[in-house]
Amino acid sequence: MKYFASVEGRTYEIAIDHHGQITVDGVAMAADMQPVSGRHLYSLLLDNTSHEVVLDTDEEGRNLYEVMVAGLRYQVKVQDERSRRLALADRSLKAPSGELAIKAPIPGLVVSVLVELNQEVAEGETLIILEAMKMENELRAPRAGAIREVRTESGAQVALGQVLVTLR
Amino acid sequence: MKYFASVEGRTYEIAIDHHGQITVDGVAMAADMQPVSGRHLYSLLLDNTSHEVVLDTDEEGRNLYEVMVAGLRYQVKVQDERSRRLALADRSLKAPSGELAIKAPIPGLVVSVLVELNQEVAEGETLIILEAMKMENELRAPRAGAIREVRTESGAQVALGQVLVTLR
Amino acid sequence: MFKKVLVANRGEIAVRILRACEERGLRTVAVYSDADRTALHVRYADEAYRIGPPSPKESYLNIPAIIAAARQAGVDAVHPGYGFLSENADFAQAVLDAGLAWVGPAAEAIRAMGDKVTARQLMIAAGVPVVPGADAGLSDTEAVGVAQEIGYPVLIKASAGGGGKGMRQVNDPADLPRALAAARREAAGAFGDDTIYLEKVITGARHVELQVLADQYGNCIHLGERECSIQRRHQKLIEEAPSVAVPPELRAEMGAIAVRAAQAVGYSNAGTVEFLLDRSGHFYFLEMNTRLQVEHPITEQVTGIDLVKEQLAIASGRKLRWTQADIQIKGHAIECRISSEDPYNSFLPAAGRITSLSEPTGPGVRLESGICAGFEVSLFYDPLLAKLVVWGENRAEAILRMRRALDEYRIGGIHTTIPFHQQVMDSTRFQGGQFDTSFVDGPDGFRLSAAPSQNLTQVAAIAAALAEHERAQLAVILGSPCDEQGLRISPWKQAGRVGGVRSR
Amino acid sequence: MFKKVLVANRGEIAVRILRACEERGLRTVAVYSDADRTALHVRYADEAYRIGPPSPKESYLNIPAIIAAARQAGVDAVHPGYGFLSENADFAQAVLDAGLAWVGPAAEAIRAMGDKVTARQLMIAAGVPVVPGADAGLSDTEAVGVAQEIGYPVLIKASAGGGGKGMRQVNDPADLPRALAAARREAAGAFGDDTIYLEKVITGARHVELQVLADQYGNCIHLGERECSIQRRHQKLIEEAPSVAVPPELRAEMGAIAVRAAQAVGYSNAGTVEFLLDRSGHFYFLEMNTRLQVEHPITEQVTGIDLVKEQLAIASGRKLRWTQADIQIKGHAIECRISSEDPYNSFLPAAGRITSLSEPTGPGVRLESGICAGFEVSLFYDPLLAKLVVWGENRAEAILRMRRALDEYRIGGIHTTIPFHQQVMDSTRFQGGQFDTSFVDGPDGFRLSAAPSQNLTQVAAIAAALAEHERAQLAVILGSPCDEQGLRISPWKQAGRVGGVRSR
Repeated sequence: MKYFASVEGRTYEIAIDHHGQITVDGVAMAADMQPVSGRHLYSLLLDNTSHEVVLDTDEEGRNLYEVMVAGLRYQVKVQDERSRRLALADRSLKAPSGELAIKAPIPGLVVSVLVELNQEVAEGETLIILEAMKMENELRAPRAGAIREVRTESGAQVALGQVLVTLR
Repeated sequence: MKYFASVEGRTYEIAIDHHGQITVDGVAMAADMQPVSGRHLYSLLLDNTSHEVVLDTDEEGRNLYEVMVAGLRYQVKVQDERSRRLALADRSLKAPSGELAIKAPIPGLVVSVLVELNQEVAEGETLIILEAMKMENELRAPRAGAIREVRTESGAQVALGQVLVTLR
Repeated sequence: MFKKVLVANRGEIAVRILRACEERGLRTVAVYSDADRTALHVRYADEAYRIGPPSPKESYLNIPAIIAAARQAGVDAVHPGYGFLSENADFAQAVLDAGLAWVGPAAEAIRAMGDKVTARQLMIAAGVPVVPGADAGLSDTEAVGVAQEIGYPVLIKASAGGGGKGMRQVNDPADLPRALAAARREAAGAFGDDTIYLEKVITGARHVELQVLADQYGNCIHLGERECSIQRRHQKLIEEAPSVAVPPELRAEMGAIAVRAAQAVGYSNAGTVEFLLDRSGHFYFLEMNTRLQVEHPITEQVTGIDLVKEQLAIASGRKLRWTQADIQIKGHAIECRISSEDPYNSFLPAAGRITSLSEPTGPGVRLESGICAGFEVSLFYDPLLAKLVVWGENRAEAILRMRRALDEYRIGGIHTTIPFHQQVMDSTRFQGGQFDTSFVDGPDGFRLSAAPSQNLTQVAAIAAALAEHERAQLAVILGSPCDEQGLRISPWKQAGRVGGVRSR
Repeated sequence: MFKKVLVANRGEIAVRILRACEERGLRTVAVYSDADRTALHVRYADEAYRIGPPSPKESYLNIPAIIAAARQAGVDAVHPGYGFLSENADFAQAVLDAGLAWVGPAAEAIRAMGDKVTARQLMIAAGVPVVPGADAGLSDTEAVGVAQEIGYPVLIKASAGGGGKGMRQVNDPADLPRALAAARREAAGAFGDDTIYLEKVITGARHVELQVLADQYGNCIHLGERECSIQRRHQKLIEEAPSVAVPPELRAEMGAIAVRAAQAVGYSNAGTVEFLLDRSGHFYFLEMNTRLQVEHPITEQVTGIDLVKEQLAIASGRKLRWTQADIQIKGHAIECRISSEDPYNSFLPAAGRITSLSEPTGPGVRLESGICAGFEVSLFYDPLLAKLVVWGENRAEAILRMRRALDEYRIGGIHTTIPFHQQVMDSTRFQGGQFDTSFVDGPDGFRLSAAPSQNLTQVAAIAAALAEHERAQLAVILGSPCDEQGLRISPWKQAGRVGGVRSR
């Protein structure tokens, strides 16, 4: 079975058979992953190198894994051949929209909205000040763009994941 | 719902309603038991007194609980009214047999059998020497009696729970 | 000594205090909000009393509910921990009025040091050096004038402040109005008082604080310093004792001043006098914390003195068991604050359930934790989950040991600051001791590495692919799982069996 | 210093050694049997190599497999831990022959001390006092004569002995033949050598041992004593340092003799000289353990010296960093051996899966553990699961702290010796320091209380009734659960929800 695992902008092609042997981008390796306690902690031996791995999946099960190795955290998207073909085909049909939603990373109170409709913003510019845990947190633009929508206002209580502003 | 919980030779009559109120031998108490991590560790508040309890049930689910409180371990048998009536009725039908089986408490090798058929033994007398973990363990008579059966022999490998000798 | 003590707090510090009580043979009483029913401190205590819903105002800040629990439980003393009501003079007074002992200084000392403006004035009178700045609360207009006078950069501080809340550094006069407004908002929200004052920013300064212990009979000693310069937005992240910047003579000098500061307010019990230490060895009083400090364990590790037990002894009327000459500093200790914040995402607080937990142990490692597997971390409370403390023969051993202990620490299900601490321990600036309070926040400040090792991304990719493979295999074998439990657990068990073929 | 070290062991001691290597910046290699694929030491190491099936003979005692792993991994040193091959001179030689460093003494020193009869002879020659007894292996007939000569009670010992195996005390001449046979059987089984000898039983003696450290250049010091009198069938259960029975002058005297004993066999690295100390202050050499000892952490806690790091330094050719005058004993340390044995049932070894685990932490607590939640404890290996070690300012604080830490320790799913330790900490004889090696085994020996508090039986009854109630309720609600997972887990989750009604 062949999988494509994408992490930090790189995609690894990983073939797995049933006997602990895998190939990664064509290179053979012995792999043995065993659960340790409950469902999240694993011991992974790769050619005798020992790794402890904490694995979480997103609730919706969309083949998206959060993997913690050596204290570092990675988002890994895994596709098999079929789903990869589908995804590639899908992408080629749609024009890239380029729209980006700025969501509340934590529930809290909007202290102020520093941007308005159609305003041009630079990467890193502060868009919203959100108070949570009694501290003010600045939400910044992840890239340059223009404000397409402002969906909140000063004084609003917002929930985790709620869209506050969209960029185009 | 009423339960009879027997532990260390004492039986408590415990009535439980749905609102955290119980009575123990007629005395009312506030009881709140909450699981802490997974299925075995519980926090139990009884009238504001805090207990940490480790609960295990036997595999066969015969209402037998092993309860660890403050480092001490108790076997508790719980019956509801119906099963208690059945058990009492059952007991009144059978004559107490008085037979007692000495089982291997650990898998191991029988080094020697120190008793023979019909031999009278005193409480605490060594019956069998069982080697396990490279140490010799002496299995003693839990009460006085006569040897009814010898079901093993010197040099035998025995499994956990295997009956070695019975007393009458 | 007391017989029964109520701990008016939660989390790791409640557990820490309960342990000290337990080791002194005292009966212990916890209080809890509905969010904490199965928290460690509730399970740990001999008795536990519910004091309200999760919101702090209705529970851990709810003075009548806590006093009522203390009365019901029949305790003879209350320990407030840190945070919450620990520096609330009204609470201290309410405890005393209920006929109970207060494990802390007198209400007057709390009040005097609690108002930062009053404290500055008292310290100046006592001959304790303070940071140049305003000696009274300021209006916005006054603030502009004072800032001009002492010179930029300036620091806006809340008079009722603590924990970095309501603080803002201003480098440019143009930014002052907005910063004043933000600081006042935060101060009003956190303390119900928007009085602010200004201090000059001492560039390149370290945060060095002195632990003091004073009994009720005027005896007062210091237990050496803690270096707390690794901060982010005035919140401490890493502390160590002793400080590499404090030679023995300076320790004696700062210690003597710290004792003088404590005595100026008739202090008793444990307290901390915070200073800024500049590059030329001058130091300036910042504030005094009239309570146990989060980072108190590092002082315990290098002195061998259990501060909480000493607090209990002092509060029960015992005399100090030590003179200054008895205090010896041995080895080096470091503390990392492990909190539920995402260091990859501006340290935003994270909430969620702890799905798995492996805690570091072994030689020289001390963990002060408030969590366990299965615990739900909520946004109601401070994100501090645990404090990882190590002792080493010297600073180098302590750093290596901390690195080892951090590597062992696995908290699943929630984002934590562990990766931040790992990278700080690896940084040559930290290892060299070459840092000040701008280490994290400064323009050349420490940044979490965005370029992780290629090897590790490959490991992550393989782990995820193996997990996905087993999940897919299992779907084929089992059809649709029968319930949520089955769905979440079984595939991984299966993964184990299949993956295990090779070695069995 | 080395670059990469293989640890030829498992369990808590493998983890302990891996940690020391990690803190010295060395790459680490673990070996494992099939029973230990997910054990802590495998996960902890940088690399891990399978060496065979669960049976020790085929894995952890399998010299060729371990040497092969060392070669494949390219290590430059091997640390044997304790037990298994740690006192096997052939293994030490095989390591050296493979061109690797051996973290331990020379093979000759292991051989000399390994044969207890040879060791006695060497010690007598070096002027070290020994227990009266036979100075050579004995036939059964000779043994009868020697026993008569030295006088009953006598102790039968295996010449190749260790860990209490093959030892038998005989009080009555009539019991000698059977005891000889049993001891020979056990010795043959454990060591492949049934040579035995006899020693007089020193009544009322304490087991006191001295830790020594020696480099490869003839420098040798001692790090004070450990008191290990709390034993059962010659297996240590609880150790402490320092011993209440050893005043400073006696420590110096015993230390000097221990150093002499080590030097008599050209010892280098860490080692332990065991003595019996009688009531009048006379002491007698028992044996020397030519390896790291299980109970080494208590010495580390009171001296501040990391023995494993010193072992590595010595093995790599470094000189001792200390002279005898540098060694200071501070405070008091106690270790409880937590093993999978049932103290309510003759300490029979128990096997099974660890279903839940909460480990003690906090001030003064050090845990050396080889287990984690979900781990399967097998009967293949020593039942030692973990060592709980505490440090206190004095013995009283250490005992109170140990009691506190034991109370916090929850191991679910398997029987452990925790209840035994709790009751010993509560016993006035232990607290008073009034004990000798007969504390557990003697006719008036310590017995686990069979009369637990009525209050606790009631709590147990209530807990079980509540659990049964929720299980019954759930059966009504859900019908038959859908799979084994659901059956085992869901009822308890439900129990939580229902039981939680009151406080939510």
